Amino acid sequence: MLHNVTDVTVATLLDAVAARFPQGYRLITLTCVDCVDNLEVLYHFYRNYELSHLRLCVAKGTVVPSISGIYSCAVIVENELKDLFGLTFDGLVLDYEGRFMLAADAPVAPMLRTAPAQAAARNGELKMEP
Amino acid sequence: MAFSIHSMLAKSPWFVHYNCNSCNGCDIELLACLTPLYDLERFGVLHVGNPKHADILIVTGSVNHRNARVLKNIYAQLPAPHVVVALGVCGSSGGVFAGAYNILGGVDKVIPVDVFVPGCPPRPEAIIDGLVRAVGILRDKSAGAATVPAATPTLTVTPSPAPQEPHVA
Amino acid sequence: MIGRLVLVVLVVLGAPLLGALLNGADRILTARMQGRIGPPLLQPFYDLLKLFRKEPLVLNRIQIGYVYLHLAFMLMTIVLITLGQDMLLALFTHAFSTLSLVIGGMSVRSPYSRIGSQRKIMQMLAYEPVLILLVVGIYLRTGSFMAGAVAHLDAPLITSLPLVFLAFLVALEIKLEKSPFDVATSHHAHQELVKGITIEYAGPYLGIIELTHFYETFFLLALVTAFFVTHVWLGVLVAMAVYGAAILVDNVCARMRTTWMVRYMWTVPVALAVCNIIWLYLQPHVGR
Amino acid sequence: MLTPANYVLALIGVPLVGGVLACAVPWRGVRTVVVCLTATLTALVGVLAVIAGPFSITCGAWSDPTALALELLLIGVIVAFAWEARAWLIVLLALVQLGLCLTEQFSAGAHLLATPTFILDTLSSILVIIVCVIGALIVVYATGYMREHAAHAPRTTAGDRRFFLVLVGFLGVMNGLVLANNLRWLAVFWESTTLCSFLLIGHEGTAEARANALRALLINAFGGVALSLAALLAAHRGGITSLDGIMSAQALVPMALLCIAAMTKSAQFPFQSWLLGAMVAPTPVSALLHSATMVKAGSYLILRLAPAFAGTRLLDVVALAGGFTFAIAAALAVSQSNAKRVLAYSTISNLGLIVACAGIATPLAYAAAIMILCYHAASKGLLFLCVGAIEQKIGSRDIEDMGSLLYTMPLTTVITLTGMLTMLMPPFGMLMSKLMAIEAAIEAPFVLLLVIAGSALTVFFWAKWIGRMQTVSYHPHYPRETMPFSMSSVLVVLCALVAGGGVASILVYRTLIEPMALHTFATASAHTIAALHAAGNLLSWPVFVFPLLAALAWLWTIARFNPAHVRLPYLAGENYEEKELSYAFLSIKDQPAVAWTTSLYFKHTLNELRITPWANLIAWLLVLSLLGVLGM
Amino acid sequence: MTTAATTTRRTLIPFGPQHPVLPEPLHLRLVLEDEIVVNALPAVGYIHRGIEKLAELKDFQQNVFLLERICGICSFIHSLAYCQGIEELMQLDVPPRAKYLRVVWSELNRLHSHLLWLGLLADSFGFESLFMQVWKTREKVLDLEEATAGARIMLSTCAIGGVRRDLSDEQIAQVLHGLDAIERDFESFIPAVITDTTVKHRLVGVGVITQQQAHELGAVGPVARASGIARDLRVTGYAAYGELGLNPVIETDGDCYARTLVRVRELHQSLLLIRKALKRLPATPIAVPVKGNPIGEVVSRVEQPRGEVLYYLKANGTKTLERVRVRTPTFANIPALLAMLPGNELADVPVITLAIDPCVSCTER
Amino acid sequence: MFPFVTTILRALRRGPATRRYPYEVRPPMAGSRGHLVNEPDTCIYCGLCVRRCPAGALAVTREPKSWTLDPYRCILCAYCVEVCPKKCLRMEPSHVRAAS
Ligand code: NFV
Ligand code: SF4
Ligand code: SF4
Ligand code: SF4
Repeated sequence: MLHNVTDVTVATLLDAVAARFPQGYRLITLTCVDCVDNLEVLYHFYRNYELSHLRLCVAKGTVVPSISGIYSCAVIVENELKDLFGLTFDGLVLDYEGRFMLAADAPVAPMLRTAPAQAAARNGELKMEP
Repeated sequence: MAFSIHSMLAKSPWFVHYNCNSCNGCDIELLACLTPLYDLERFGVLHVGNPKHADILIVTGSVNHRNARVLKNIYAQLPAPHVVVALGVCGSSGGVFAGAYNILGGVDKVIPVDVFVPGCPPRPEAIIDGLVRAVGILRDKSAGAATVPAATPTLTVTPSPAPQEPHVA
Repeated sequence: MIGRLVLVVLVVLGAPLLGALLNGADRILTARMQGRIGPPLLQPFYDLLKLFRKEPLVLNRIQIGYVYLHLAFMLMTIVLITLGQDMLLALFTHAFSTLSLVIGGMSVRSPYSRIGSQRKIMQMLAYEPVLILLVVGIYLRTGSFMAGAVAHLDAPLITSLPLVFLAFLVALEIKLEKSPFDVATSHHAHQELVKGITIEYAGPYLGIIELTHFYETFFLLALVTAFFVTHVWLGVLVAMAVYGAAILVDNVCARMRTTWMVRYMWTVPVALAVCNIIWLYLQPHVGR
Repeated sequence: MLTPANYVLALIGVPLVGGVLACAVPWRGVRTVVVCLTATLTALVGVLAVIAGPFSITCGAWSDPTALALELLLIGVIVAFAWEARAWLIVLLALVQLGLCLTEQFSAGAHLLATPTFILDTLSSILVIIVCVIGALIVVYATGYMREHAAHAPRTTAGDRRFFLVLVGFLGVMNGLVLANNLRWLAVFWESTTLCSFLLIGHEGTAEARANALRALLINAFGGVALSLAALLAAHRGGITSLDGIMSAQALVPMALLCIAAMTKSAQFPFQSWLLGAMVAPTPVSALLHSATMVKAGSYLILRLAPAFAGTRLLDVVALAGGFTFAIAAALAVSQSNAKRVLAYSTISNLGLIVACAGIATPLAYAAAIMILCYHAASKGLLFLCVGAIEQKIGSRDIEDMGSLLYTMPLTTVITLTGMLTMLMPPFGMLMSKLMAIEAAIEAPFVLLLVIAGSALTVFFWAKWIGRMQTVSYHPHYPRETMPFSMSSVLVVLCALVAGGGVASILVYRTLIEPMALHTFATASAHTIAALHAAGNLLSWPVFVFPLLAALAWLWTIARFNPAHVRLPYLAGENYEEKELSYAFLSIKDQPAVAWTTSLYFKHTLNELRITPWANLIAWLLVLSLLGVLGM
Repeated sequence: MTTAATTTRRTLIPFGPQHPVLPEPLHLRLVLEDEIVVNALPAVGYIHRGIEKLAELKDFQQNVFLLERICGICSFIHSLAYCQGIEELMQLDVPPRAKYLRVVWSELNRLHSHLLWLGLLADSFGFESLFMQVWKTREKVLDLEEATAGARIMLSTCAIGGVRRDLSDEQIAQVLHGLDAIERDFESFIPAVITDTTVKHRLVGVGVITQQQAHELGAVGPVARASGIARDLRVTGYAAYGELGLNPVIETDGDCYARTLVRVRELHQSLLLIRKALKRLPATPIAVPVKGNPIGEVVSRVEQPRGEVLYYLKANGTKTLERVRVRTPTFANIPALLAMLPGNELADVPVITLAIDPCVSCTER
Repeated sequence: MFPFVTTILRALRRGPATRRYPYEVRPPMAGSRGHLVNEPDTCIYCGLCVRRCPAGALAVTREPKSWTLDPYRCILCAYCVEVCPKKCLRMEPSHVRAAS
């Protein structure tokens, strides 16, 4: 189970992250989970054999501040989330403009639950052929 | 076929490898074929870096939206006569990934394929078998023979006495 | 006159055969050193014939001319040497043969081709002094720039040019595109430049480049033999040994960087050759 | 039929008069006609004179005072220019020179040795031909070039009329320089070329142009002082007043000074900087003065004198200095991407090789030097003209901008390529002469090493440039190139000359240079003579069937070329096909980016600014050791 | 004298996606100046399949087979990470023998992955015969894998609740015997890697990142360890590592040579671990039955050959999971790679790239 | 300086390590997953394997009774073998040959 989870908001996110940087936390990654009504972004940190997480819950379409200014390595995962979840980050150090993981003709924000395949799977009629 | 110029193609098949959506399983088995234990160079096979020097294009993995265009580009740069080999079930049909949002399907969705090699990943022996087939097709193509696109036969089993189809070795 | 003509024809026809066999042997030996079986001995022939069967893909028309020149100047070099003509001229035609390939590789904007070409010039920059010093050394020994004069020596060149010989061996490693100097193009595909300078040549044009390489292999080993001219068979043996050693070095070295190559060549082998030449100058019977 | 004296007069006078005429007419069209006519006439006179030669003429008593007066006048003009520019150092040098001239005039007393005032022998014939034929061609080219140039020239420019006065007049002056045997006349023409160069470099009148012109003037004034000092000392030593006097008297000290003067004019290290600065001048000037003719004056002088001093320590140093210049200038040329600077360094480098060969002073070296002198003048002149044409078209002289030119200016590009190939491809003259230079340098081991290093580096920068020039994309469409007829015709003629003459190099050697060297070095040792003869055997014509066959095969291939075989380049699979962006690949964000490969320049290792001071230091040491003869 | 106008134009070339030194498609947009890298930007997505989404479509048992195909090199450890996560959610108690077997296979996996990498590295600097030698030895590892796991590429071996295969005593003996042979083989190439002049020339001082940089850029695995960060998840003691005990291998120079040394020393470490694990193999069942469906969220992390892999799993009590998130070590090392490249020569680009042991199919999933 | 020389020379001495496939076929290892076979007479065509197959490589029809495998889709995971109630599926060690 997940321990050490702190809830943050769009307003407090940057402060919380900025506080961790000098404490020697390493950013492992960001995880985005589609909770149907909103998106949940988890920031996984690590220090001295101890995980800690920030949980940011936002409505779909919210602009999330980018932490790439603090943890520069966040830039690639933020770009990925932008592609896969259609999440918009404000202040990305290097912005691939939604063309990081996905090509122009690939489905848009395919990881969102609204994707038809997901609905099909829920209803138990999973088809293997595209 | 004694000594003919067409058999030279069979004796010196150079291949270029492109990894489409492979999980690396197929790629490393292909690379393993070049190493001492399997040594493809015995058959004159060389691994070349660019399609312009190649006779055989070996594709591992299935095709996605982004690498489809790369695959087409590489294919367009192959000098004739050439043969395309799709390695692994990913290249044949998408394998376990079929149905994922970024998978268009097997290699034949984008370019014509001459040989499909099944397996996940195919063993080096299977790859060698595949190349032997490819070489034969190369010779035929050089001689101007018409070739048909490769098929991926299925195996059906019914209660005896119906016999098994002989596609599986 | 007729005799010379026959000789020329023999060399022009025979050199690529020998060169190809040498290349085949190289590939087998390399394979064995790596614990593999390797291709058949005739593999280079198969490769060559195959290449001539392939579609001649190019990027433009200009580059075609330069492969022809590449071969032509190589042939010219070999004929010049066969006829016992001026060695310096042969050296320059030889250099121009390489240069043709370079210019051909540069005539396309294709990045790997261009970078490969530039590295090839760097290679020339690296080995050319050694080759010129070699000719100078021979001159100091024979008193003539004519290759034919070597044949009339009473003692083999190696006795007076041992260090130049060593320097030449290093240059040979570059010319044969072997590690640690295979920076411009490589017989192994896994290079950062893919195939470098030859990348935009396909089919028959690549075949001509290969063919020229066969000539070149022959030519270089013939030069090695020339060091032992009074004992030709010894020379041939040494040439084979040198070739084997080159392959061995190829197999025990990583590829080095271009800049290192130039720095190295302009120091160690050039110094060796210069020492030898100075020594020759100090000999009473040579120089001025 | 014309007498020798008339020939000399015509050689000097025709261009001068033509120049004045060109200056006098206010209409551009008429001026063009005048200039072209003068050029034709000059070329004609030059050829006729050479056919009529060899000869020498001795002028009457009027000669010396006239020369002195002219020299004083020239010094006055120089002082005036320098004064105006507040270049006190130049004023000082000019005054020193003035002093030297007057001292010579009033101290040496009667000039006893009667020697010819002007000589047209084989060596000067060659230079006369270069000046009159190549010079004339360049002048004709200039008419077209300057029309275009005037449109873009800055407002400070001195105007066409002065330009053509100086440019056309220069031909006469240069003829005078190569014909003069009398030291005073030599000095007159020498100073005149300095002045011409100064005026032409400063043509555009920009701050940079003026500064560079002054630098040229300064360095050449220094050379002028050396020349005058040489004349003074020669006069003191038994009343020598002429070049052949110096030669027959083996006067080492004047010789050393003349060598220094020659090094300034030929822009040898450490005097090279003015020639690089001179590249601000309009390109025909660079072609004429700064590569084909004027800068050759220095090496010509050494070449003329050297045979008499063969084997002296002095010449050993000269050879070393030349070899050093050859190598270091070639190295610096590698680091340049500005086409004119590459050409400038290459010119310096080749002049260095001539000087080195002159210094080695064996028959073969002498022959090699003359070969280089001829072939370099032609090829380099052509290349400058090409660069000029290219620059006018694309507005850049950067080599890296010259890719894909085959698209826009096929004719010029082909000619440029031919010009560059003649610089380094067998069987063209440059390569053959470089080869002879190496064979000759065997006699001087240190020079040999420098020559070897220099040759390797030379190949580097030419190949780089050739490669860039002929880079073409794979959708060729060749438009017709528009260029003034005067320019294109000159390019074609000169190109034909260069290529034809280049291929015939061994013929030229056999019929012209070898006898000449033999004649000059009548007393040379047997083995050096043998080397000379051996070089004539360099080419066995039949072996050239191979390149010829290659060329034919190429034509054949192109004739039956199938456009379907043209494919996209290898761009790691990410080609982005669009006609205008032929080398584009899809990169990050799926956006096209154009693949671009800049050539290697080693801006860090071969940094011009870092290397030049050290090179200058070494070169100064060599120059100082030249002066060591003073102590002898 | 006018000063030479410096050309500001630079070389811009594509490196990949189809490139023979990169067995996998990765595109680098390289800006060079005289063959020195000024700037490098990556483009990925050539191998992105959408496995995270697909894992939400298949059931949690099938996912084992899907997720181990994220990568054919580190396949076993992928399934291990996933299985451990599900086991935590379902509170399954994995039998000790399974835990030990997991260590054995993990380390075999690491062995073959490191050898594979070493060969590719040798290839990247043109040392073909070294590549051949290393891969020849690697075949012995693959034989062991096939003999124990049923395929040369270890798939279908780990299961939720345990492992799918057991080792008989003969197999154990065979593995131990095989390990000896492998260790003997190391003698034939490891000295070359460590002491050869030309190899050192190509590796020492190339692609340096400091400890501080490595930490800030979030580097993991041998890349972090070569910069002096003791970051090895095996010391957290998952599977049977807690009982076997190990110290992370550390080097401090932070260059390609240090990364090589780390992996080379880990080869020996893996041998040691396998031997220890096989000796102590407890006699228990190899799996527990799985009943019901997982529920809850969990983060599961294990040490891959290339470093820490993180699985975030969210289950809702049905057969299908709500979210499967995989953060692979190469993904974490890419920022470090981009920091290493500038300032090095073009010839070093493949070497540096391979020195982080990139696995693009892991990165992109 | 060049420690690899010994390795190279040893390789030369020992001769090639190559397995000369296809001329000499190494017997596949026992327990290796080469390809899937079904005992048609034991199979009850229940379709359990089809539902569990992660790659969707199987199809079963009850009327007429048939079991179809797409070898170009099967990832050889043997999960079907594990779940089959009749144990009529098994993995054979030899590999499937290429089709063209
Ligand atoms: N080790 C590893 Fe993986 C994982 N997870 C990763 O980058 O190899 Ni394909
Ligand atoms: S077929 Fe299997 S091994 Fe090959 S790429 Fe696909 S998943 Fe990987
Ligand atoms: S699960 Fe077994 S019995 Fe049922 S259909 Fe499949 S193979 Fe036949
Ligand atoms: S082995 Fe796996 S993939 Fe193949 S049929 Fe059985 S369950 Fe499906």
